[in-house]
Amino acid sequence: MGRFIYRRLIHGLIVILGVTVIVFVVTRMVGDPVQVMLPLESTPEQRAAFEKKLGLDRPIPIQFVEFMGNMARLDFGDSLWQKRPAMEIVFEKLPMTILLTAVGIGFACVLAIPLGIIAALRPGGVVDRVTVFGSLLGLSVPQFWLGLLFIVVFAVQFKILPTSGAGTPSHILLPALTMGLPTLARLVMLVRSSMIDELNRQYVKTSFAKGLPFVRVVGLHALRNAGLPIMTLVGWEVIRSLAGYSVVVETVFAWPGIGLTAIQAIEREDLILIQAIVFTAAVCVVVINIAMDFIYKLIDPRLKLT
Amino acid sequence: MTGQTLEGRSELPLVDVRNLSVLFDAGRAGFWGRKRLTVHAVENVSFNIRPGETLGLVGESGSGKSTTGRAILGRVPVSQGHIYFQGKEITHAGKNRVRELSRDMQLVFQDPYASLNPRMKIIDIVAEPLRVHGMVKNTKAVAKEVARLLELVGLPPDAGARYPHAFSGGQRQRVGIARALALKPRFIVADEPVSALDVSIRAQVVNLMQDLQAQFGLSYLFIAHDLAVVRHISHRIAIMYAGNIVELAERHLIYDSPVHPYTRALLSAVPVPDPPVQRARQRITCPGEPPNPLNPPSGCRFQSRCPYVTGTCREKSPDLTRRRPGQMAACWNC
Amino acid sequence: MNTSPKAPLLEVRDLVVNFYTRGGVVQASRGVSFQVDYGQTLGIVGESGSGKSVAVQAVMGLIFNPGRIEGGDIFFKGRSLLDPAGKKRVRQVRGKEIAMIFQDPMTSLNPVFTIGTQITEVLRHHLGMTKEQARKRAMDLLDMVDINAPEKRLKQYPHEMSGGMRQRVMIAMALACEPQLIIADEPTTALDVTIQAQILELLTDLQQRLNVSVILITHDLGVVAQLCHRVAVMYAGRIVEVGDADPVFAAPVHPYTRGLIRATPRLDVVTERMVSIDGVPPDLISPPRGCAFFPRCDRAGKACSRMQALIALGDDRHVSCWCAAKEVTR
Amino acid sequence: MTPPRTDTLEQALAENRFEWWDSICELGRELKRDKPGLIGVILITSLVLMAVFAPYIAPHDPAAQDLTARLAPPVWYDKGTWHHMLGTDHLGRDVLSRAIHGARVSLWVGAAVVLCAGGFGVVMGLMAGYLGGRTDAFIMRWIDTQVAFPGLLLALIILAVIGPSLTTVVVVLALNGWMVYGRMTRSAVLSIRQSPYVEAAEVVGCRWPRILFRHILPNLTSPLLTLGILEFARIVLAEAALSFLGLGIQPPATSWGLDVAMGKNYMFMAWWLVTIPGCAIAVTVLAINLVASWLRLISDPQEREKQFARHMAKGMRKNMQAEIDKERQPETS
Amino acid sequence: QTRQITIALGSEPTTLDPQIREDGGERAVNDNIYDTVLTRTPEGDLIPSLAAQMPELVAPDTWEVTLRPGITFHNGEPMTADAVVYSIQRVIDPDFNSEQISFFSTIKAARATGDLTLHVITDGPDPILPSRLYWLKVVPPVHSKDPGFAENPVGTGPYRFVTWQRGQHIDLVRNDDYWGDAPQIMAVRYRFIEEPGTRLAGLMAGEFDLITNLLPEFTSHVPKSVNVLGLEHPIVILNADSGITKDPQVRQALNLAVNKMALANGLFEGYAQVAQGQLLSPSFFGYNDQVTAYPYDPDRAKKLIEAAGVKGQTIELIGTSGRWLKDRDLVEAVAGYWEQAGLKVNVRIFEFNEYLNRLFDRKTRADAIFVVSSNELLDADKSFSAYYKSGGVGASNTDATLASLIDAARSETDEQKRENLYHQAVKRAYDQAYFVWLLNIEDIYGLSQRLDWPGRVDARLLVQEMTCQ
Ligand SMILES: Nc1ncnc2c1ncn2[C@@H]1O[C@H](COP(=O)(O)OP(=O)(O)OP(=O)(O)O)[C@@H](O)[C@H]1O
Ligand SMILES: Nc1ncnc2c1ncn2[C@@H]1O[C@H](COP(=O)(O)OP(=O)(O)OP(=O)(O)O)[C@@H](O)[C@H]1O
Ligand SMILES: [Mg+2]
Ligand SMILES: [Mg+2]
Repeated sequence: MGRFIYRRLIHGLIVILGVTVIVFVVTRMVGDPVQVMLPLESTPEQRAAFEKKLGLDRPIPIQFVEFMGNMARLDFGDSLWQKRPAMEIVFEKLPMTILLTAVGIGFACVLAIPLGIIAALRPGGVVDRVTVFGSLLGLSVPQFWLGLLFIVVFAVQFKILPTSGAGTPSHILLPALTMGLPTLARLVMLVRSSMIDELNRQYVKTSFAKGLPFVRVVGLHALRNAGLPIMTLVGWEVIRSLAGYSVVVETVFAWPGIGLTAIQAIEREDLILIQAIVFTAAVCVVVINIAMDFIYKLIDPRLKLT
Repeated sequence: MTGQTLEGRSELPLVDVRNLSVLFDAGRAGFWGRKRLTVHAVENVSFNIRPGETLGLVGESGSGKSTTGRAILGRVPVSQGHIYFQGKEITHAGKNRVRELSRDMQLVFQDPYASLNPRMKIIDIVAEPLRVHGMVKNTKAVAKEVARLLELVGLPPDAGARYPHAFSGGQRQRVGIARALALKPRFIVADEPVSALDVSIRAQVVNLMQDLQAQFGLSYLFIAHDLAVVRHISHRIAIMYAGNIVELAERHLIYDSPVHPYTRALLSAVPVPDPPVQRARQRITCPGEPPNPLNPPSGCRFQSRCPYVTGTCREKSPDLTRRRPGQMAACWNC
Repeated sequence: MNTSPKAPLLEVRDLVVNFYTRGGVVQASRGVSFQVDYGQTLGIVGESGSGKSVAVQAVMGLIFNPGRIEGGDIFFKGRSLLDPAGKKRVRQVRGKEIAMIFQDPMTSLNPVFTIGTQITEVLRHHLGMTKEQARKRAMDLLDMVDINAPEKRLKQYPHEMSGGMRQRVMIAMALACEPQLIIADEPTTALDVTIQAQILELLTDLQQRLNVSVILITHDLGVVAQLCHRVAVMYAGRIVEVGDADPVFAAPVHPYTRGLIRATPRLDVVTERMVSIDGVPPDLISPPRGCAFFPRCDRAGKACSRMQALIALGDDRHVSCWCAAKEVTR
Repeated sequence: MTPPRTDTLEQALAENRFEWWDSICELGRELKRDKPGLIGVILITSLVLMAVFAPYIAPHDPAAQDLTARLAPPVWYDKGTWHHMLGTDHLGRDVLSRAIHGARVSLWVGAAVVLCAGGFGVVMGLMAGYLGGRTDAFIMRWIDTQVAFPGLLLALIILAVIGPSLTTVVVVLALNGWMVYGRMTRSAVLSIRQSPYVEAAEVVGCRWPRILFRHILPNLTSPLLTLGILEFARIVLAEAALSFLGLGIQPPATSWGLDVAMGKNYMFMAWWLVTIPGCAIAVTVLAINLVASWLRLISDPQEREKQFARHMAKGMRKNMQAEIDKERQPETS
Repeated sequence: QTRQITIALGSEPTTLDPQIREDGGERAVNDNIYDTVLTRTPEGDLIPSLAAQMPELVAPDTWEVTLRPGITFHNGEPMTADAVVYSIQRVIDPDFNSEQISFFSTIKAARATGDLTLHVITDGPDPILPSRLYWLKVVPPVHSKDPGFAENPVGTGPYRFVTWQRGQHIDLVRNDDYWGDAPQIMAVRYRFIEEPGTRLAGLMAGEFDLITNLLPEFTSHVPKSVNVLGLEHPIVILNADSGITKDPQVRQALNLAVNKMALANGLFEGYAQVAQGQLLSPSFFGYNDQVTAYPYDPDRAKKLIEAAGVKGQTIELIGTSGRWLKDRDLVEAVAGYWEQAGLKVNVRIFEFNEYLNRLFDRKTRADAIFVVSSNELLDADKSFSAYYKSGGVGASNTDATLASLIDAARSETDEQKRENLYHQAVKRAYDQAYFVWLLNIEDIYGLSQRLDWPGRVDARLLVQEMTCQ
């Protein structure tokens, strides 16, 4: 147990370190942030001064050492674009993405589990085939397109939901729906297939032979066993969206989350903000991964965390 | 050939195993994972097999039978002890040596379904050893040789053109035997070759193996988990318990006058298919279960289940000692 | 067929079960009939795939998707379990009046629930016990199947126990509601010989103490010999011989029964060579017409390839063989 | 059921020489039973053909602008013409031709990424699984670490830095996606390695390349194929998303994602600009997914049985029953 | 109704300090909170705002500004000469590092000479100081020292700041104590939507009342639209020092070859004017109405090309994509026309960063670089010193005459003379055809049905000029 925690933490640190090194290298390879940050007509002297201010004129190794030191203190410096601490921006945007993720994936889970179970009860039946086809369709529709479609239909045509932005609960509906739909599709497929697997297991027969009611056998015995892959996928989905996959949805709906900020930072070559975002994303991924392992342990007593 | 006693033959043993121990690393335990776990799969096992002889190796699941067989074939690292084949030590044979040895030693598997590659035709399965050892020149020779082998194990020649799924368990086991025979080995480890087969066809395989032994003078290490099956094929029988051989004797001695309490328990545990006889039988049940191989008790491994256990048993582990001609047992009290 | 005035505990009549698979329709049960009286132990033996499990699973209402019960009837205490009202009855009966023990104790227990939960849920569901009552009773049950330290065991998960222990737990679970019939589907096949002996001993003991009826399915004639009053031999989805254990073992009539007895190695008799039944069991997708054993039978006559017979030999013994019929009538 | 008996093995072999043809026919028959799978296969085939022969099929040069005929609607509108069947975009380029040429990019990126990532992943997985020990530990740590990377963000940064192009998109997507193959191959190798038939090959004296390529790889093909196809679908979507964000394919090359991105500004007056490439993506991915799920079905015996049972239960049951009844006739007589 | 409107902006301000950044989002908001010393009429003429009258030149390098009395900031601070002086010193302080410094680069110091009068001292004569003062937002001297100033702006303008929900919106309400005419609209909310499509969707859905950068195609789809000639001029810089473009004949041919009218009407649906052979709009200071666009004359272009002996040769045209409205389309269209004139065009579209490297590369100039110049000062000086004057960041010529004209104009305080100099410069560049002048793009705004606004040439979104039903 202790060994497990310790190894996971070490691995997490390696991941974060690896990510930051890559980001450092990559962002230093960016042509020249100075050029983009200053207006077209600015003079070479202005550029030089600006470069000096950012510390970009020093040798790379020194920049790196300083960078790592700052990182340990969660201090990435001021965003070039926003002129305020990059971490401040991240902490401002991250909750929005978490909110979007939570609502989107929560909605997917709430729908997927019953749908998947119902489909699994009669594999090959009408309900099953409709569900499977629906899921495949959900998996096939590009998110950005779906988002645009939703905007056109719900916001422009029917004017029942706002087109974009955040603020009220109604704002989150469309982005969350767009975000959750592929997740829903994947989850339904997974719940279905793992439930089919579990329902074919011997212990299900035992439970029926014990005379337990159907609902208990399916909803408790089988579902609990199917829980592990389901949890894995849910964890993955959360990780994915925190690791940048929310970009598309956030861009389409102008949702002020970390993904949108990331793409804006990339466009503006705000390397400080990029570093902060990627670092935070890596930490989130690591934390969620570790949390998932503990949840597994709760679900499946067979797993020994070593 | 069967039933004939080999006791007293002065021939050099074909396989000689001396004080063999095999330990496996089984991960770590403890909060910080400081404790390394070791499976004591086989400990201090000695026996030999003479040319043309079958040694039956019987024991419960996890007692180390397969590990012993695999150690001889050089497939698991030996922790202690020595293995000799035809008088030469092969304990720590290198990869190439093992490959060379595979011409003389072969393995027949327990599971007739999993031991044949589902994507290969029977002809390719059976011809594989010939090909990898470069013993056939062209496809024609392959077909000829495979046809011969198939006939040997009692399969129709056209079987070679088919895939394993077209065969029943017994037939597959024959294919497995044909593959083992392809290189004309002198020694075959048969790891529970009939355990997965139905009673009604078990005999087919056992009889086939016996016939082949007579025909080619093969030696077998025949592994099984109950005493009823090995009776027919073995000349001598070794009983394993938790990694140790507890009794090793000529066949009739094992059945007629078993010495070790475990052997006796094993014998009485096999029910006789005759209701009046079975009901009347004096049954010795030994309570409890085999010890944890991760952490076997000191002293005799059978102590926790033995009805005759004494203080000595708990302290020292008994050695295999000679009880009467052709019979050895490891027990302090009998 | 049923001649006793009082209805037997369980009666299966001409049960037909088919599995619709890609390769074709597997006729797993092709008219199986047997009955079990109160307090009686019936052994069902036969090769793998002969339809033993299917027959008893039909009794428990456990034939699922590709399979269908397509003929025959099952009566428990004289009442059908297959008629329209039977479905409900099956649900009430199973686990309570009929309990089942499965072959593989490794997979038959739900790996993510404790032993305690799995035993008590039966008690709570069928007998409406409270949590505490159920726990007490579960401890008694574990005690009954010779598991020591039951309190500790209740908190364990299946993977923390050995195979023998798990099978004992399965037995305890089966006994929970004091059923009148226990169906044990190869309860010892997956276990080691010495453990098998322990479990058989336990079953014998419990059967006598509680006077329950037992259906014991096995490959091993020895096990039947030890435990059963009656024995039914199945082959290719049919019962080929049924009768009291002693006479069947002493004088098997059907060639298959005879072959099976001879093929079973015995420790008490020295035989030179092992005996087998030549050939392989038929494919249940297209079983041969008439007697299914006929291709492997050394005494097959013309009649065998045409039709099947079920002949009463007295003493509640039946055999389905033309040759046997000839012998008997002679 | 039983193939014709022949006297010698050689004869039998000769007779079975064309069995691959039989298995293809068998596959075809399976496909006929599975309508969605059939539709998927047909769609994919036509998409591939379309991509290959795009220059011959497309009525116009996809890059040819005509500023005088901008935003023309599809033919079914009043103002639509047959000349531009599906209308034109904001630069007066033919939407249909662009969609046809877009298939090239999408399928090419998908195939290239799957091949690169799959090739690399499988090699790594094979090495990890077969060599074990330190190699295994190293590769697995590597995979674990890379899996925990915020992949898309890194990809975006790299793309923004190197500058997006067809090659960089392929490289970045492949770098981001090889781990799945690695993991799967490794676990499959580990489990197949444990299987008795591999042990049998070892006992018989096979060297490891032979074991790897004759015994392990053939048994990996069907799961790898399924995975590859699923990944293909994912990659097509990913490329579209990257192009949509402006970090994928760059004009004047065309890509469906890019077209959606370009068209989204005109979404309200020329819905076809986003809808047609969007649908093209959806249909392609759907078709791939249908094929993948069909493949998964036929490579999973259990699932296959279930499917069949349903089929039987529908219509053929009656026939079967009749047959069984017929058979039982003599008994009762 | 509540007379409250929502304006969708393309980007969110990064700060609301009006003197640090040079970005459109910030300006759009702060233009309504702050007043500048001078302002412009919607047509672009400079008029006093906080100043009581136009500044007067009291010495060659000193301008005197007189302020309106009685104006206070929203927080009650008085708006006096000290506040203006403070604001000037603040923005030109090198440590403050304002991005707007280029607007004020000539100001050396400022000094209050009375309660409401001050002197602005420039670095040599600066004729365009009034235009510069048009950019000077006056900040409250006390409150602006508050660390929270950037998030809580206080000005003298018609609207006062209410809240800023980062990432979501900024709210302003009407300043009832405003010194000028009371605005009609009570409150404004700014939303930030990067995607033009999404912005448009919001307008169509009725969520927004005003959106910027409406695509020309959509003018007929939105409830209302407003278009004014804007500040942006797409041009192609031709290399006058080397390559085939060294020959003035060729450069002229390249101008003649392009059908600017077609570009304006086709690509921009008429929402652009043909640039009249200069980098200026008619409203800019220095505009020479004697110079008109090179006509579209492909035949003459072809002949000139042939005459110069460069027919069939390759010309490199560099552009970027996605930075300016229809930038790529313009480049490709131009390339098409040039090909018709008998040249091979090697179009190279670079990602913006790389593009900038090429644009600023002083050593090896490409044959032709597409660029869009934007002139917020509405004065020839800015564009000319960057693109016309030899040595300017984007200049591709070494024409000393032209450079001296521009330099002379720079320090000429006499308006008439200065204008004259610019007219000469325009003419010279036109004759030499240093550029291919393409268009002058119009700004298009989408408006909701209830909003009325005539638009402004300087692209400022002044809510006080809007009315709402
Ligand atoms: N590769 C291995 N790594 C770790 N432990 C192993 C390994 N192989 C075998 N063991 C352990 O060694 C012990 C003996 O195993 P072995 O397979 O020899 O038993 P067996 O007598 O053949 O049993 P069975 O009848 O089940 O085949 C078991 O406890 C097993 O868990
Ligand atoms: N779910 C199923 N799908 C398809 N066929 C099945 C299914 N269950 C059983 N069968 C078929 O029914 C036949 C009888 O099976 P059954 O399990 O009753 O045999 P058994 O006598 O219990 O064998 P064993 O001794 O191996 O348990 C077999 O041929 C089997 O293939
Ligand atoms: Mg073994
Ligand atoms: Mg069974």
